[in-house]
Amino acid sequence: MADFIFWMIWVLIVATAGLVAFGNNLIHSVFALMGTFLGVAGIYIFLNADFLAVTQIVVYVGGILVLLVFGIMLTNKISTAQISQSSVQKGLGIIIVLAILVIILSAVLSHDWTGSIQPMNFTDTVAGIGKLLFTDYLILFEIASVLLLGALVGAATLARKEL
Amino acid sequence: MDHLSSYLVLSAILFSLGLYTVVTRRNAVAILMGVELILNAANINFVAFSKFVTHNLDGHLISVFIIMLAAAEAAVALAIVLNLYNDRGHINVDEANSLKQ
Amino acid sequence: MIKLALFILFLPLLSFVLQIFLGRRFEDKKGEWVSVGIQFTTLILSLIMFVMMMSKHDPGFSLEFHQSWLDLGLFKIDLGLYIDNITVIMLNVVAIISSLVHLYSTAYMEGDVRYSRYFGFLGIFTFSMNGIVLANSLFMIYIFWELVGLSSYLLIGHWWEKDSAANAGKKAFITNRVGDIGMFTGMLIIATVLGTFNFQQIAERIHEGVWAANAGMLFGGIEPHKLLTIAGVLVFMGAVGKSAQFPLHVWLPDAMEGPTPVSALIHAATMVAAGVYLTVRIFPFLTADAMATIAFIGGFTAIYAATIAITQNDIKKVLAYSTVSQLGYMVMALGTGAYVAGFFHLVTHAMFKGALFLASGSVIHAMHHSLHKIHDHETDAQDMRNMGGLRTRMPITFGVFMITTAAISGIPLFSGFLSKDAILAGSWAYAANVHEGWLANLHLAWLLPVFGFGAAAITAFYMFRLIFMTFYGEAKRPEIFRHIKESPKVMTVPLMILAILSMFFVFTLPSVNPISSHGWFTELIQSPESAVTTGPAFELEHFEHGLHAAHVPAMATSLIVAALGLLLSVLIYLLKKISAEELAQKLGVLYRGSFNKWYMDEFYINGIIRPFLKGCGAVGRFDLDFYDHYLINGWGRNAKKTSRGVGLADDLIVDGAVNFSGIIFQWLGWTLKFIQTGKIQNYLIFVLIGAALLFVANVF
Amino acid sequence: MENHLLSIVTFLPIFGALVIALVPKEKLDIIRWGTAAITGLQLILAIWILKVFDFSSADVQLVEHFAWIPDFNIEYFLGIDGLSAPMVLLTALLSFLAVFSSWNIDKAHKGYFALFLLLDAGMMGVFVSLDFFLFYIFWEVMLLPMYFLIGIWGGPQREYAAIKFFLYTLFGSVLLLLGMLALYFISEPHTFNMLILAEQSAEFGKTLLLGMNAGKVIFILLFIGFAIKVPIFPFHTWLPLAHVEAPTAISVILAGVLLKMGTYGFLRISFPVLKDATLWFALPLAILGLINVIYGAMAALAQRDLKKMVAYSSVSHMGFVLLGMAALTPAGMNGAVFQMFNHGTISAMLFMLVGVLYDRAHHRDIEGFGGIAKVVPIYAGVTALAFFAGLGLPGFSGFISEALCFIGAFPVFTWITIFATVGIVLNAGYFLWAYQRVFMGELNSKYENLEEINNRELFALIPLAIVTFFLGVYPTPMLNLMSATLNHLVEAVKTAGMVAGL
Repeated sequence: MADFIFWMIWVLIVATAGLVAFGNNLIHSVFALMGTFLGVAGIYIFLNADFLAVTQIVVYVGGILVLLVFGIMLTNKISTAQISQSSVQKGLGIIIVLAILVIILSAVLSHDWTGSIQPMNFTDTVAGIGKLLFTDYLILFEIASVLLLGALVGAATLARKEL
Repeated sequence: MDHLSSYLVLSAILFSLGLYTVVTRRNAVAILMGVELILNAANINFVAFSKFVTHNLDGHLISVFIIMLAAAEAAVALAIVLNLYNDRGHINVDEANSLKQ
Repeated sequence: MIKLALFILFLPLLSFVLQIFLGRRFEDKKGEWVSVGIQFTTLILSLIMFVMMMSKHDPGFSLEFHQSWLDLGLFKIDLGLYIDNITVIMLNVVAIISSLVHLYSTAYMEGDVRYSRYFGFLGIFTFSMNGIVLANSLFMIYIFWELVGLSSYLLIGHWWEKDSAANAGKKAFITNRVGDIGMFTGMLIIATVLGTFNFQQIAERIHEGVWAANAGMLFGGIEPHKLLTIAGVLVFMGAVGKSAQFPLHVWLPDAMEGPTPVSALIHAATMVAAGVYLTVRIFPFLTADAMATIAFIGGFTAIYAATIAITQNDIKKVLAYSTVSQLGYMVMALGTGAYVAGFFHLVTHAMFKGALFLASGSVIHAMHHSLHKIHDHETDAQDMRNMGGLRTRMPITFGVFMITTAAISGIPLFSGFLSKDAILAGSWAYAANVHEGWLANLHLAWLLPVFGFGAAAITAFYMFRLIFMTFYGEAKRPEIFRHIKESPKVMTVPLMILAILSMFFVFTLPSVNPISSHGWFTELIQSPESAVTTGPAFELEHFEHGLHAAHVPAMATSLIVAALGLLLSVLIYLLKKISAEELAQKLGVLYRGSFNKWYMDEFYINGIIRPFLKGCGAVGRFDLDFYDHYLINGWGRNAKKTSRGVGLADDLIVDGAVNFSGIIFQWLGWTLKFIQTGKIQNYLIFVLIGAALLFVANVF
Repeated sequence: MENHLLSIVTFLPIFGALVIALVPKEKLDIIRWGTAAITGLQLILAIWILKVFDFSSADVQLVEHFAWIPDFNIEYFLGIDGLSAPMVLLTALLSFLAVFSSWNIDKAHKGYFALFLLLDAGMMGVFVSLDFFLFYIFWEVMLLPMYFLIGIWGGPQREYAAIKFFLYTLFGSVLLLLGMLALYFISEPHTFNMLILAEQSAEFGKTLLLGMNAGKVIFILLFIGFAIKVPIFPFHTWLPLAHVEAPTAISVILAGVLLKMGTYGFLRISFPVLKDATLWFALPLAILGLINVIYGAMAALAQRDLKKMVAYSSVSHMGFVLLGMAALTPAGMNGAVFQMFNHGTISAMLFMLVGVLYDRAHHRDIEGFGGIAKVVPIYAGVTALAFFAGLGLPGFSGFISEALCFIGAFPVFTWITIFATVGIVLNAGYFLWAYQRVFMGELNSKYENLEEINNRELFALIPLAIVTFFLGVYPTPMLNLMSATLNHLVEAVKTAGMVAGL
């Protein structure tokens, strides 16, 4: 059962991501992206990353996706129900991306991962993450907070009408 | 689901699709979506390696930071997009070629 | 006694400090009387010392006081005071003349532009002169030696607005420094060989044979006796400079540019006698050869300066050359071994020459006032050709002049007779009895009495010439004469005191025999024993023996020559039996030579100073215009030329290569510019292509 | 605090330069008084250093010793002994007083005072460092500010003078660097520590370098490097020009401190480290000293520019230093270092005085004045004092040091010393002649309204006059300060000579 769900999610992610990449309608793409995000959250659960799964949903789906929707809404006329999107250099792009995909996959598959590696089942990651966050990663954490503040101020500044 | 490679393959595909989106889309918001895909692919890798290889929570933490980074990036990028739109009336990246001088 | 001496030494310095820093503020409030008061205090202290000395009445009395001054561990210099009878007498001489000059100056210098400064300088002079007198070592003497040089410079140049005064000060200082080089070198020799500067220790160590043992370390193993001669003569060089001996005498006549009281104090009575005093101090370790040299220089100076004095018309110049001549006497006396006579003459000369200068100052002062009244600023107040017949208008000055002229001319009843006679007897005895020293070896010793008696005759002649031209005859410029009047009391009282001190009995008490110098002075001052053990020393016994024999003939001769000089002077200048002009014409070359000081100044200026300055100019130009310009900057220019060559090569070859590669890249750029679209996605594609290619390249 | 006195005294001016650089350029008073305060503080510290300094010891004191670049055995090694202590005091004193001579700098004040402080730090560093590498760094640190100070704030020919100074000294520095590296590579283990190098002194005499005796080769290299700074004939021609073109305060520093670095270098490095070569080179050094004395004095007599005359007088006076130290006797050595100090104070006074006159008359031609003592009596008096101090009158410190140099040199170099005494007369000659032409005679009507010296200028001069006079009357404090070290140095060099059989 778990396997089945896993593979279902797997397929969901690939499919929705494909829609994001190849779809003609921007609105559809955004909703497909929501699917991808949720799928990834599911994958996280399979990886025992409960905290991350929740964060994924809250931040990506609740935050970033909303932002993207706003971006689309603010830059296109609402009346145009179908916001089409065209692409450029499709041919060259697909060749290069496929090439890179092949390279990565060959790297991944050429290595025998099963042999020595045993999965580790985390039970509760929240406490661990919290502890690490305030010990080993404290400086990173602080820097991140400054970065966020900077981004906040920067975004606000940039978004004003007159620069 | 107990194989690392299944996650890695998923991540690779997700990454490629994101890359393709970034390279080919004309709409800036769409490109942004591609970037998100790439970031998600990376996250999956981190968490997977955390579970299968390193056996500790470092990968999770990096993922947390990446998510945070993505949020910040999205906010700033959208601000830029809005500006671009205000300036030009569209957000088509292939027409923004002021780099060519 | 040491404490007294310290007070005597430092009180005048206090006067200097007060006058320099506060003097200006008190110039109108009788500030100068502070200095005068200080000076009289030192006089009183000096007199107390004198009384103490007289009450002890011990010829061998001496007292020394040390103070470590400079200590480098392995090398030290002590400063200190040395007091014996000579010191006490010198202190009194300095104090008497200095205090009288201070008093005299209050009137003479009244209304001067730098009145307070003047008294300050007198203070520092007295301080440094006392320092010389009290010094216990060559090094300390040298220090104060330079300081009197400084004060002399300052006072000669007191009226520096006049170029001649400024020149004279500079000349005095530099000429003295030339002598000081010799003195300093002599000191270095002594200090190197004996390791001390202290007079007593020098004599002791030479006596103990340290000199003979150590002298070989210098000049590649020089003979010790020869080195001692050299050292003695070199130290004496300092005296040559300061006491204006030939050939460094040229500064003294010029120094008359200073105010007349200064001439009296410094350039007649005290400072110029410092050279003689130095010779007195180094007397015990002079070798026979060194003494012969000293005697010869002194004798020659005595007659040489006397011949110049004959023809001078400036009243102070006459006195200046007379001073040089008398100093020559003293030096000759010391050289011939007449130690007591030399020092005796120093003291008597200080009194009568001080009086002479002050009296001439009185005359000049009167002349100035008179010229001022008739608004004549052209006439030279010091030129005797403008005077004449002054005796009726200035009786006190005239009286003093007569007494002191008699003293300097060697006329009995006056102090000069006694001391001069002793010197002449000494030179006679030297010539007759001494067989060591190069003068005796070359059979030239008789030159000394000849110089001495010749100078005595000439001295009598020119001194009376001065008197007759100034005080007798009719007034040559009646309009000036009309306003001449006697100087005020503050000027005449010092004159009278000094005139009294020029009487014979002052120095012979309790004996009052006018033709014998026997008295307190000769009892207290006695010739020291020679410390020289390295070779022939001065033969004191022979000399003392001969002195008795020479006494009477020398006295007779000296009286005769003085009378001759006086007579000639009377004939020419008083009775006008012989015309001075005709005589001058007849003597022609001799007259012109004497009048122009035997061209010594011209010789120095044209023969030494000008060529040397030219040499300096050449050095200066060589340094900047040749050496620096061609050699040093030549490096720079050559470097520039080389770099220009290198630059050319660079343009053609290196730059050519660079340009070629530039062309290639231009072409490439032109070709590749098409891929620069400005679209970020295109660039991204290129990046990805690159990344993919790198992968591929890495795998294969 | 006491352990780091030397670092503080060295780096205080650098800190000051940074502060000055941050002050807005309109705040002229803050810049000036700030510089004065910093240099004043430095002077107080220098005096404090003397207070904690043990006079009786010949060892280096107040040592600060850390590894700095351990891979090359380079150390941060500071310390002072009886040789450097007087120089530290001199540097602090002159830097402080020179600030007051800089008051009428008329452009770019901020840059001037910042560079001035940097220069100060460089000088101080040279005198306190005991690691040759560190010494070299400070030596070079000094060079650059000097170049700009002359080149920007100098007289009409300033650029030429500055570039000449720079190239000359840089040439010297290169040789110095070579010598330093040679010492480094010969020493075992490789070190720049001067004390260790001195202990290995005998090795340098035995080793061969380029087929010659290493000690002698290195001595010559260092000699030229230092000789340029002194300056020793024939490396002296930068000096008159640089002095004449530099602004007053810089001339003061140049003559007062920079010239001392050459002779200091000899005594700090060449003498103790290359003892055999020192004995070998003593005679040439004395001869060069004699040439300096006579040549400098003759050139000074020929000058019409007052400042040039004073500059050449420095050449002459430094000759006495060379003579004294070449003799390697206690009296000569102490005299030489004492003369270094005294020349510092006296020439500083002379340059300040020339500067005062130049500020008012805008020229320095000796013939162009005349009789000005009448309108500026105080100035004339102070100048007379300085001139007499310069010509070595007893009662001023210069006399004692010159006399000591002569006394020390006489037993060793008799004839050279005798010829050098002629310098005494020549010194008197040019000073008095110049004084007469400027101050005496009829008043030149052009200068009837010449302004008297002001209080600020007097403030800079009077301390120097007092020091000169005090040490002239009572030299013991200064001589005590240095005699232990210098006697030890003389002893060490002599002993080495005896061991080597020289």
